[in-house]
Amino acid sequence: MQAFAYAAPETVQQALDVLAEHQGAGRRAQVMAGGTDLMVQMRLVDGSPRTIVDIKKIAETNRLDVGAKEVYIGAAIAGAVLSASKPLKACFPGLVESIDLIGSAQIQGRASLGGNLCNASPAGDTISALVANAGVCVIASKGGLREMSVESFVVGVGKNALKPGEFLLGIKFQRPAKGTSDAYLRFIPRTEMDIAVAGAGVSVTLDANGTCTAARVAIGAVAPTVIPVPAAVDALIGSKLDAAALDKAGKACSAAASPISDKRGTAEYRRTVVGVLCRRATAIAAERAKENR
Amino acid sequence: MSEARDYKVIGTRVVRPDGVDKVTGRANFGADFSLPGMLYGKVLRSPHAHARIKKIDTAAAAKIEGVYAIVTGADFPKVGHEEITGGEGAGDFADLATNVMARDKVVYHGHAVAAVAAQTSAIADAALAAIKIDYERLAPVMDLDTAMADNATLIDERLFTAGLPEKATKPSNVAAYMEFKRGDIAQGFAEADVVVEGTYRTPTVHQGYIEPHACVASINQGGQATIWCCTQGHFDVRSMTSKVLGMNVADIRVIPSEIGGGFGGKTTIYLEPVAMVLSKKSGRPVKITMTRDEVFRASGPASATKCKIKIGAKKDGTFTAMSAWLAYEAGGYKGSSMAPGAMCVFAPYVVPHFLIQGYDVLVNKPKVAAYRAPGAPQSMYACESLIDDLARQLKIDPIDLRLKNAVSAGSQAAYGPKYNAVGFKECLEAAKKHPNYTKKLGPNEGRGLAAGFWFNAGMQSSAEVHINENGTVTVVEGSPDIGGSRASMALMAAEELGVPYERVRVVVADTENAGYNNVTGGSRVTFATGMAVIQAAGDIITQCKQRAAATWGIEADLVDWKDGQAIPKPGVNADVKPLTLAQIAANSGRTGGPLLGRASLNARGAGPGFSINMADVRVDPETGKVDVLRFTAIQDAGKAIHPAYVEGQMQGGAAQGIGWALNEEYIYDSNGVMQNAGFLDYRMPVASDLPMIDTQIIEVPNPSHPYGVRGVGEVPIVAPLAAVANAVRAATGIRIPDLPLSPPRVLAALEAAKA
Amino acid sequence: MAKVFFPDHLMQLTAGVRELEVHAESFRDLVAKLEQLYPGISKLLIGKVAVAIDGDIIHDPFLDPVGPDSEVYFLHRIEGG
Amino acid sequence: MSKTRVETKINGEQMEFLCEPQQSMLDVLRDTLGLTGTKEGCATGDCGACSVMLDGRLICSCLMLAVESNGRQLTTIEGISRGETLHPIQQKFLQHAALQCGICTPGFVVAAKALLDENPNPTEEEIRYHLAGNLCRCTGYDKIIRAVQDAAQTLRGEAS
Repeated sequence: MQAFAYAAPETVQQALDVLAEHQGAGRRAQVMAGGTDLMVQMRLVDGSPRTIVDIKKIAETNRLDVGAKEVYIGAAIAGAVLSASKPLKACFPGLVESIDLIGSAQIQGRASLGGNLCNASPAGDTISALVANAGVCVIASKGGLREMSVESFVVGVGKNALKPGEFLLGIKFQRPAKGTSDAYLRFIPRTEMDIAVAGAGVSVTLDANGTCTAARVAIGAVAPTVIPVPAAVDALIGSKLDAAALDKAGKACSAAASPISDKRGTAEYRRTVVGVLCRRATAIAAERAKENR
Repeated sequence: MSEARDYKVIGTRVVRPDGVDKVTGRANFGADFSLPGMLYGKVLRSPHAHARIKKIDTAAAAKIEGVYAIVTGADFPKVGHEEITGGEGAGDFADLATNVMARDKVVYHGHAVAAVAAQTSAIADAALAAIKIDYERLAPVMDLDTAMADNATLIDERLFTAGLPEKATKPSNVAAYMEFKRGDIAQGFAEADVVVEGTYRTPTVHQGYIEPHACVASINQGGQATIWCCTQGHFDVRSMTSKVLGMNVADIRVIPSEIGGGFGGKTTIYLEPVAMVLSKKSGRPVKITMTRDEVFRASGPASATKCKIKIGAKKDGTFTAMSAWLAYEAGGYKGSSMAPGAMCVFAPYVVPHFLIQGYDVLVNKPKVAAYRAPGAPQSMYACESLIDDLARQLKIDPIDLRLKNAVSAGSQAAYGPKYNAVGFKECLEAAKKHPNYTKKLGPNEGRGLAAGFWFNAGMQSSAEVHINENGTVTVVEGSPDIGGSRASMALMAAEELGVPYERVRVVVADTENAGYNNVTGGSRVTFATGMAVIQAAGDIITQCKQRAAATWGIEADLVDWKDGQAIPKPGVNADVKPLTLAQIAANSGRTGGPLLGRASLNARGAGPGFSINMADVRVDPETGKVDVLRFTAIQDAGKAIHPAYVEGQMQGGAAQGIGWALNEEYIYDSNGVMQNAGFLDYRMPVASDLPMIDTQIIEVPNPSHPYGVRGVGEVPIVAPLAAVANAVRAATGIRIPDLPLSPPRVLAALEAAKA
Repeated sequence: MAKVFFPDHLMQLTAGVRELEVHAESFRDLVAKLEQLYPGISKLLIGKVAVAIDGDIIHDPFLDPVGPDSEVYFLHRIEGG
Repeated sequence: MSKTRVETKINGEQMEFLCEPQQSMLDVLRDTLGLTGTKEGCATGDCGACSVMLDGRLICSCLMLAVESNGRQLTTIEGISRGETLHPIQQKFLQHAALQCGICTPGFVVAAKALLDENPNPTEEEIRYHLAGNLCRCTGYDKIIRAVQDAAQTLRGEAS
């Protein structure tokens, strides 16, 4: 019987080696960053033995780089560190909000962007914001690094596109163009500590006249995965993001949603509220985009 | 009640004597205790809501290295039917025994079916996983309507409804019926100008104490046992455990730890007999702690209810008649708090004609336990909501409508006796004058108001007051301190004896070191145990007067006690200097031995407590989310011994009531499996959900207590439910009768109203 | 004579009588008198119910004094949380 | 199961313990090291009773593996006061009656310290959101918030 073990590799190669060794031996290895989801899953859902591969000691998973062209966020950086980064907040205020919304100050001390993404919950707050900002996953693989978009990375409820032996190193983005900004809103019954009942991430680009020239909209907790909503984007592009356009985008989100009813809300409720969130988030993103011109 | 007196320390905001240990982590709570050689116990719980146990196979588990004992229902003695006479809804010892460990049947998801003791908790987990149980699943009965239906699946085939006018002829899930009436209900409604009615539902909710149940039990080969546990009543743990295990009470010592919240939920037993049997079988001490998931699934929540209320009133607001039909879920065994719910529902009002009908109903949920003013929040939520609607219909201010019908000294309570001095009108008048009652509201905002009531309890308490050789004071009592009661006891002892508060220390002693005390519950500790402390201090004063008289060579009745010293009465021609408590204590060996004061009592005359709460809310019309902007709690405490802890009770009760109103509920799937057995999805208010909670303590002294104390702990949870619901009604224009007012429910109501 | 009031659930034993006047010195005495009137009722009173004597609720009454003008109400026992 | 040896500094004291790889920091603090001031309310990161600081950052010790503490520094409730003196947060909790049963208090004290270390002058709203991960069922939070405000004032050197 396999026992629990713990490994804390310090390089990407060491981590890949540990994963490969387990794969070869038919033993289970699981990557951990902040552990705030994993520890709960091990306690409540599946407590079976495995080797925990802690990737927090690897430099590449801890690197935060807000460059002139590109932004890179290491997969294992704790939320509290990201929220404290002014340059990151200036680029992606909505994305940072989506991270900051996850759990308490205590959770923020550990929970990572990479973990939230790999966990692939339909309600994962950062995922909508990542999709809205066209995040690209940087994956460490035996053959080197490979990249894929966040929307193709999340493939189902709790399922990501990592192949055995791979792990997520970080996420990169194009630095937003002038006149671009983002926002993320979620709905929860309390003010804190809940899982999103619905969420909406929006990024918009405004030209000098205030016309929307580009947009991305993604919604969460209303389908098995976070989904982009092209119809909402169509409603926004070319408009001045007036009430009518926002309303249309909101309705598109409601129409795109295919939610379930569960302990956190009814399907009907989620469908309605995701439209409201899209509308409100777009308005916030638009305000920010104006300031960013 | 003595003349109004000038208190020296009563009413001051002193630091509690046990405070430092609690802010530094030194205080030992239930799970903090360990013994050498101790094993870890774990309980296997039913995955089904309703099933017959066909077979339990523990063979594989027993083979695991490090497993020392496995127990099932077969290891527990059969316990005969006997009513638990503690208070409302306490039930039956036979049910208590099978609730602790199921025998032939499981009646809720989470019901204990087996337990193991092992060297480590990981081994115990592995052993639980290796126990195989065959269940025959039965249809789960998950709500009142299903349970009360004619052809309902029966949870207990031998249960016949008690209390019916005519003896029940066939078994039923309705365990008991109760009726309270006065006057002629038909005539009362006929006299009314306006009749309003409504049906209201409240969900199953949990007390939500942060400390899970925990205990260590150790029994020796001679059958003598010690239990360390977190409980509201260690004497009750002793008596219940002795009944469930058929043990001699004197062979069980229960040592209470500090207790991390209870609110009524720790007035019964779950783990203690299980740990005891495991300890007996293994020959080792055994510790069991519940996980949070177990606390939700397997300890006693508060009843879900369905309440129908009808009120008749004159145009001027005078109530002519009221009726209430109240059904309370008891869980898998009989014994909900329906009776107090029925007794409280109209308690604040003068009602010439009324009829109250109550039903105690079995469902496949955990057996309910007391939760702060047990039964009152549910029925009074219904009544106070309907009164709000009536006020709106009559166009009368909701405070004026209540004032018009409010009880005062001499009014006959709906539950029977005439009230002595009570402070309900004083609360209403204070509310009317309160600046928060007239603060301006914005769009989508509304203000709601409601009344609360609880009897408060007396019951048995005892206390000892020991005077140490330097005149300092040790109070020994047996009421677990759940919210600062050591401070209140020390204040009362200091006040009586006339010594500084800092010279008094209070010990909550175990069952072998303190006299008997009923539970810490019913808001009785400051009232009843406090009364015992006051009397024990009085005993000391009597003795000190005798010692002083002997020292001075005069008669004892010529000695007074003032400001902590014995003095000769005015006019007594004694050429003596006053003797302080310290001096008398220092010389006690020469005057008759150590100074030890004692008192035992069955406290009578607990003072009924009333409250008025006001809530201001904002409702997001697009999401249905309700934010509480302002909350005001006004309550008659009789006399606040430690005002900060009285305010704390009011604020804490408000927060629990707000949670009950807005988001808290047990959510089950169609199989009766609880879906939200954790703090993540059982949504109790967090710090950012609440505003500051404004308090105003009213002091209408209870004539039956030396200081006028009423008891304050229960009342605060009663009014918030309707106060919040009435505020939502004011903000939206819509009455949503079912709690919780969660965003999906509110939004659905808003949309339905639009359509 | 003390006035005694029965709650609904005891009126089956009192043949529908809701209130009556009894001369009694104490609760024990009162119950003894009631037992003479309504055989069997004491089993349901001693150790089973609470009582309010002149508005003071007593959880487990027995020796408690009853005055000549006292009002006595039998109640369900209430403990609380 | 083989145990791992871990060296860590807890409340300034170098410590060494053996643990199983899957054991949480909370379990080791309480069961192995006897530091029972850190409480377990849920073991899922939802109540904050197990709050500790790891290298100065607030975390839930129930959501951290004990092996991760190797070479790190932990501060638990036992390390908040030094010697004879209570920390001002602890003093203010007592003065304001900011605890009733006291089970959540260690977590609140640690969380409040983490807040005031970073933000000496938080608004009421900032305090409420920072402490949202600490559940208290007794107080309704009112007196806790006031105690933290008052402690902040004291720590800033202002008279309260």
